[in-house]
Amino acid sequence: MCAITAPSSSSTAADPPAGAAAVELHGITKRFPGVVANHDIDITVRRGTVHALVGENGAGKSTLMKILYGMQKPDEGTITLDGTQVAFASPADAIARGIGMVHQHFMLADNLTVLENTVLGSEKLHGIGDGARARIRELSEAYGLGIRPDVLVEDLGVADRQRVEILKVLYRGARTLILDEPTAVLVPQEVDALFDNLRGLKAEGLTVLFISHKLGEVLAVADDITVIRRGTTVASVKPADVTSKQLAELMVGSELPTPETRESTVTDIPMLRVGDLHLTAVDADGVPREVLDRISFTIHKGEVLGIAGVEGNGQSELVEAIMGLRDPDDGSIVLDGADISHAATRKRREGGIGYIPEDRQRHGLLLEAPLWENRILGHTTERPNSRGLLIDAAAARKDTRRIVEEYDVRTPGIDVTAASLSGGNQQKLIVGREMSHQPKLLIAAHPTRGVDVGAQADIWEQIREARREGLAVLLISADLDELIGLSDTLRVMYRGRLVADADPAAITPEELGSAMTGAASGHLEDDTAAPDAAVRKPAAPDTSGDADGGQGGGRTR
Amino acid sequence: MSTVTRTGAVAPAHRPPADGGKRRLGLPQVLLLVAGGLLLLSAVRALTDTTNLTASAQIGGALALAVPIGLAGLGGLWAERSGVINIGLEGMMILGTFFAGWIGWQHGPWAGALAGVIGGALGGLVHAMATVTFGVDHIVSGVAINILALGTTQYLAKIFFADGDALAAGGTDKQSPQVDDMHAFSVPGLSDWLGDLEEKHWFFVSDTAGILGGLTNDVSYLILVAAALFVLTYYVLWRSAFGLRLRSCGENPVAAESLGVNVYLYKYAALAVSGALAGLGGAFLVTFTHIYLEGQTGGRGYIGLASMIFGNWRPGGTAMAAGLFGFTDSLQLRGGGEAVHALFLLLAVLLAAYAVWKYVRGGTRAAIAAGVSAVLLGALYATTDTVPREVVEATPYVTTLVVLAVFAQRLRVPKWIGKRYRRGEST
Amino acid sequence: MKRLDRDKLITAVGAPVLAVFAALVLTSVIILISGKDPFRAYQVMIEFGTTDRSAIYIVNKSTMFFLSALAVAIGFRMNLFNIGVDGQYRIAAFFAAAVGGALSLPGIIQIPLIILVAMGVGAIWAGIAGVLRTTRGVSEVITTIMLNSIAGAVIGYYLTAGRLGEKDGNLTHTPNLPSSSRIFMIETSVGDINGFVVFAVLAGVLYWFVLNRTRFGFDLRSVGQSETAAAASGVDVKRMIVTSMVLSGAVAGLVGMPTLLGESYNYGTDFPLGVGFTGIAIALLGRNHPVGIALGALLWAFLERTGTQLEFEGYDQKIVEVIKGIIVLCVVIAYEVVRRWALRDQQRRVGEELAQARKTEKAEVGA
Amino acid sequence: SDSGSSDKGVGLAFDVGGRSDASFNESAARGYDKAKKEFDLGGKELTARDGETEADREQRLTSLAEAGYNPVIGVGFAYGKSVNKVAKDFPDTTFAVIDEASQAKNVAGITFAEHEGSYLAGVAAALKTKTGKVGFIGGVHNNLIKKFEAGFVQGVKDTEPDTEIDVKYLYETDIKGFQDPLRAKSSAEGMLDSGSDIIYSAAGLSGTGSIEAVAAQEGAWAIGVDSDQYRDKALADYQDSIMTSVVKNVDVAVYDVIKSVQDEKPLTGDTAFALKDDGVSLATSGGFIEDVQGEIDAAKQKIADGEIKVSDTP
Ligand SMILES: Nc1ncnc2c1ncn2[C@@H]1O[C@H](COP(=O)(O)OP(=O)(O)OP(=O)(O)O)[C@@H](O)[C@H]1O
Ligand SMILES: Nc1ncnc2c1ncn2[C@@H]1O[C@H](COP(=O)(O)OP(=O)(O)OP(=O)(O)O)[C@@H](O)[C@H]1O
Ligand SMILES: [Mg+2]
Ligand SMILES: [Mg+2]
Repeated sequence: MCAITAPSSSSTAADPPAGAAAVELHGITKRFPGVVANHDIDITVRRGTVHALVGENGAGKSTLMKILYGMQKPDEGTITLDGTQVAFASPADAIARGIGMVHQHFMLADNLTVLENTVLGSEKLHGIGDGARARIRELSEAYGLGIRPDVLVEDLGVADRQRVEILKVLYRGARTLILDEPTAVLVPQEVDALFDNLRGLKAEGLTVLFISHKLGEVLAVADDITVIRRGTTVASVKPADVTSKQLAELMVGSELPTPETRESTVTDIPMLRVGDLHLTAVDADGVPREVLDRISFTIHKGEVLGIAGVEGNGQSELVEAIMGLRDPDDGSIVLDGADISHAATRKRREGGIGYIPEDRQRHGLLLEAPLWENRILGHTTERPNSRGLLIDAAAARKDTRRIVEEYDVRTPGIDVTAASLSGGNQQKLIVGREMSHQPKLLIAAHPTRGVDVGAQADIWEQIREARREGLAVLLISADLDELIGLSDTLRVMYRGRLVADADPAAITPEELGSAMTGAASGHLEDDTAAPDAAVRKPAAPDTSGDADGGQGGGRTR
Repeated sequence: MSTVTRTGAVAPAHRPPADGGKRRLGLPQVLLLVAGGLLLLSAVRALTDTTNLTASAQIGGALALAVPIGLAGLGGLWAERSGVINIGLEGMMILGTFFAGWIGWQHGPWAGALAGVIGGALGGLVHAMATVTFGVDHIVSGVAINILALGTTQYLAKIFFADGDALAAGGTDKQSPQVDDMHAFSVPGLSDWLGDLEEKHWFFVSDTAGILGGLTNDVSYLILVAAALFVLTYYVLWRSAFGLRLRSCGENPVAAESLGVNVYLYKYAALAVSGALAGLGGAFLVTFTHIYLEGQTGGRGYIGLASMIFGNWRPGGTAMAAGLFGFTDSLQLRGGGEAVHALFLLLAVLLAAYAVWKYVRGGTRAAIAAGVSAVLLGALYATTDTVPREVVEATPYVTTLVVLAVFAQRLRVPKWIGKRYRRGEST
Repeated sequence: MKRLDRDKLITAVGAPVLAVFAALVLTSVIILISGKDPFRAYQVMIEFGTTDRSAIYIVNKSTMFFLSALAVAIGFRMNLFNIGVDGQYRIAAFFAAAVGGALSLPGIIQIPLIILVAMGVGAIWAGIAGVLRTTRGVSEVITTIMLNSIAGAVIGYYLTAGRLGEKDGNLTHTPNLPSSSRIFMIETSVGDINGFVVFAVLAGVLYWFVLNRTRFGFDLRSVGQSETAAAASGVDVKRMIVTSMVLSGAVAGLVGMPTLLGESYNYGTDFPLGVGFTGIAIALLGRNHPVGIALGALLWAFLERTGTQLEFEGYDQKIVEVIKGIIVLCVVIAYEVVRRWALRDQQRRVGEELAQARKTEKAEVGA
Repeated sequence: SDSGSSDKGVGLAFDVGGRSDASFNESAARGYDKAKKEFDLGGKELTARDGETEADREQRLTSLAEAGYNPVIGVGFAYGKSVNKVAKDFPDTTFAVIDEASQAKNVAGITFAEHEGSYLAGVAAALKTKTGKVGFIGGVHNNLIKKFEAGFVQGVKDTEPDTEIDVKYLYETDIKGFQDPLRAKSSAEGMLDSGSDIIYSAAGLSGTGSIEAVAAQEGAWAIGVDSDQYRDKALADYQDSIMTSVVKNVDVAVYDVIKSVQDEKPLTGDTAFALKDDGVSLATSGGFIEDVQGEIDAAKQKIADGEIKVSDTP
């Protein structure tokens, strides 16, 4: 996909003095309230290389990169670029020095167009009108990004947004690129395309700093790897010298876990039956669209059903329909024999549904409330949180301490706000909370997204253990390894429909990824001997040239 | 924090091919709409025999009543586009009236208007200091500014207006001495010709002439300035780099910051302009009635805020909403019960049209709601002759409620509005 | 735990102290500019404001302010900006007075009936805004502004001789309540305290208890903090919005009761106006906490009481209006400043602790 | 300190408008100033705030009485209830309330026959109109302003039954109707455009707006209210358009109350200042109504004789 070609206007910046490293960070320390995010960091990045940073959640990677990008000021330490020491007052200074950053979270204004998002802050370069539009088209073509400048960002899917982020950096003529977890939401084909892009950039002499939790990727693309643990650099290695297992051990000091399901625990007692579920939504223009189209499946006790799909194909809506956050137009949802198709969310939760939402900050937590109140959230009516109509604060606090202990939530106490925890620790708290009520059915949307390997292993283990005891799980994940490793059954969702199913024991992430683009349907077999018309295309669809067809499918075009 | 919050758009594949994002109306459509509206208005005028509906003086009066509201609304727009809620518009407007009266009676209306602008801007800067620098909740700060502005001006009025020269010139602790007239403006030639046409009471033609006449005859210069400011706002906010940056602060300041935009600076600028516009609204009240009077703003800052929301955070919409307020207000002040009664028919027809349009597009529930409202209004029109005085007074407010209840869901709020933003604090 | 308590204490005590100090400085400057002695002014205020009779005035007056701020605060806790308490309490008091004036039942029935009518009417008036917000997505800020004006028109319509009002000299008011429906007075040697203060205290306790100790209160606060998270947790957000608007309106309905049942015994054209807007300022001062609101209400009443005396002593009573504005602004800024200062302090201490721990760990890693 | 002596002087409690409201407060202040000078008295003035309750007004009156001021005068009908209440606690002090009747022993309830004054304005308007159409603008639709309306309408109709009268109020209940000149101006312009050429505004400070609108149209006349607005400095620019004003001689009343206390024959009970007592009058400044003065005087006489009964409700 998107094979890289040299950009038409390359190497504009003057060549740096030979020998000097592109970036040198020395003795960087940064404190936040209640946490030291960075402490005595030393990193040297050679020009024209891809340099990876790895580390647990909350290790301080993003903070460090924001310091380099001028968004945070270090409390101590120096930054040296091409041999000259610099001090950035704001990102504007960093941008002027040729640094560009793609953030872990999208930094896009939804209600502005791609063009507006791109030129923002650098209007001097090509104005905000046709000049800019032309330049964006040029860049888009040169890098095969397939970007339409006048679309609202709101209307874009995740991969397109990711490309807009990269475009923003290129538009500013950056020579040093910081990519903070750029692959977290991409399907394998998209990741490959991105890596091709990176290699191309590197060939032009650009320097790339790259953060990822997916160690396989890191080993595949990086020239150097720096490991950060608890805010400080603990090792610098070459990819050739380490395996991902060793790398993980450096990060956490424990063994590399894998999300493999051992013995099957699937029973034949149905726990959740979804039949002919149909949902239409009215979009901003008042036009109704089908977001769920005749969805049917059954999850049995002890079964993990994984749903694969490119984001935006209806998975979120499916979850919301099962949780009662959206009212289906048609079809039935039966939980453990009880019809809950139109029941209130609270009824469903009391009936035994546990929910790990995909956006934990928006749907899973009260960021400004203390941890113990977050422990009550979603289970207000259940013990130990309440007795009768009253909240039982003492019991809830006690149980919060237990969760913090059992699920290894790293926090100074249960009275700090949820916002002060790192993302991984927030996630552990949510998992602990949901598992504390012995759910019959767990809906887990991206349960380990952005979570470090150590915590990942814990979460997987929790799910597996509960499954052994008869828990049914609906798993939605963009991490195909996780999906294949945890699921007993796999279904592929595409444009609001379940288009294919697969046996996790017999499918590779690549095959699954290609099915997610709508390229295959029916039952997916690892073997070429497909039983019927369910044709599986050999690889990703045509990837060259035509930006339209090759963008991981399923996207807005 | 390390949460990945990349939620994609919902099933983007199903979206119709969007070009330039949202559907925008082109010039021909706008002209068509305007013509349709005029036709309707003329029809109602002819049917109900309420000449007032389209009389040029009625339009002129509406304009004068709309301008202060519109300017406050435009001020609200600047603030809210930069992400700051400005409930303090009323207070800034009060500052505008006070400064305009204070300078105006001594140095003439133009100096007074300028002073009003400065006074309002000062209020805006206080709001900026509280919300941007100190991170105080926007509504809290706005309410505080309203209280502070009222108290301070009342206090200062005694010192500035009830003493010395001012006292001798007719000032009191409640009002300033007279401010000189700012003269008005008429398009030469045009107004006479339009006036003649209007006299003829020809269907549509005279109505159009009346409306145009109201817009071109004997118009205060400040009204022209206000109109220019609406256009200017559109160009600055939507067509310049400055505006892009300012709007980005209201949509996603973290993104703006990550691209080197000095978010604090733009918010300060936006609030200074916001206050300045509200202050000009206040100054308009003073120049138009030639006097500063305590309590003169009479809640117009709040109505301005409402018209901005009503106008969907856009200058054109805000102008239309303020115009609607001015029109209904003028109608009831000048025409009284009978004129408002005629308005019922207009509203009923509009709602019926909306119901049909909605029904055709498949929005059955909205169609029924609008349809029922239309029938009720129509029945009300048919069964009564006039509207009780108390109801007349409530007309602008009820109209706003009805219109908002029908259209509110299509409004588009700046995303980051009202949220606290601290440099380097958000991830 | 200990540290958190300390921080809480600093914000609870430090901020008001800082705010009052800053407000005093600013006010002094303003009084000085007008050529008067600020310290004498404060002396007058304190001396006069602390007399027995002032105390009674302040308690009576703050009852109304307290209830109004409580009504506003319910909305604030939900992230709803009920700017319409003003209209709600007026229309509620009006219809309650009309009903009360038309009946003459024993007080034990009639007083609760009047109060219930007031709460009901307030609830309906606020409920309109809630329903429009949930079903049509109209911002409650606008609807409540509009409803304030509409309430004025509705009252104007009915409060005329021949409809629900009767003419009395230059006033028009509803028929007087029968003497059975006058609220009890707490008699003291220097004057009567309006018995409704008991209800106000009860309302405050109930507010605190419901919000902090009940499941319903938890749900309500969770919607205030994050609508999306609350919805996912099983709260019916729309219903909660309507419910809390209704509750807010019901409390707003109480605002006019001390006046109606204990002072005017009718709703006339001289019924106090604008108390709803004062409530907004006081809710902000009290940071939505009942104790804070009570203190804010007392402070406000104190200022009103002493303003007249200041005028008596030759000061401009408008200075009190300036003080009010300055206090609100100073309080909100001071809370923010102190909160941040406490945060930095905590950051410094935790930072030191963690750095210590880090050093030992790093030594181990290096080994 | 309940002293009946008047060493301290006069206590004057204004309504919200305050001393210089160009209306009845100002008029009261004139009488007060005059009496103070004449009898060489001290005095204390206090002013009401917006949004007051009974308790505030009681406090104000109590403060004055307690400090020994005598008489204590509440200006404006808002003081009606509170004066009666506070007067009970100070039986040796004389109280007065302007614009409200009172039967209490030590209270003078002073009312004015605004409707009678307005009747004369109606007579003048009916005689002077060229278009046969006149207007009335009230600030707030309350009982007091309705008195003005009633008298004016009756005066017009009794004089020229065919004259059309356009009656408008700026607000129904909201007292901001007395301080919104923009709306008064709009309303007046509407009346002028629909053919009225004389507009009588009883709208407090909003009246500025309507007078201004009238001044902008040649041949149109404004009728002022409360004080002789022809002499109002703030309205100096529009002097030539102010045909006359219905003057309410609050100053006379206030002066009379103070004098009565000085004479130790304090006024009490209902004290009506009618047309025949010169409690209300029609101003003649500018001389614009000289030509119809005869008819006006005749009407005045008829009212005095009881031949004409002016209604005080529309
Ligand atoms: N603005 C901030 N205020 C307070 N604490 C912060 C802030 N930003 C980050 N932190 C804290 O600093 C620590 C490091 O966070 P950072 O985001 O750098 O981690 P990370 O290595 O990027 O983790 P992840 O892999 O989860 O993205 C965490 O404990 C985090 O909670
Ligand atoms: N008397 C007061 N004056 C001003 N602010 C106060 C007062 N008492 C408490 N507060 C503030 O109100 C906020 C809430 O107080 P606190 O945490 O003690 O109450 P709570 O029991 O947790 O109730 P809530 O959850 O409603 O806040 C705190 O920020 C506190 O500083
Ligand atoms: Mg990170
Ligand atoms: Mg609390």
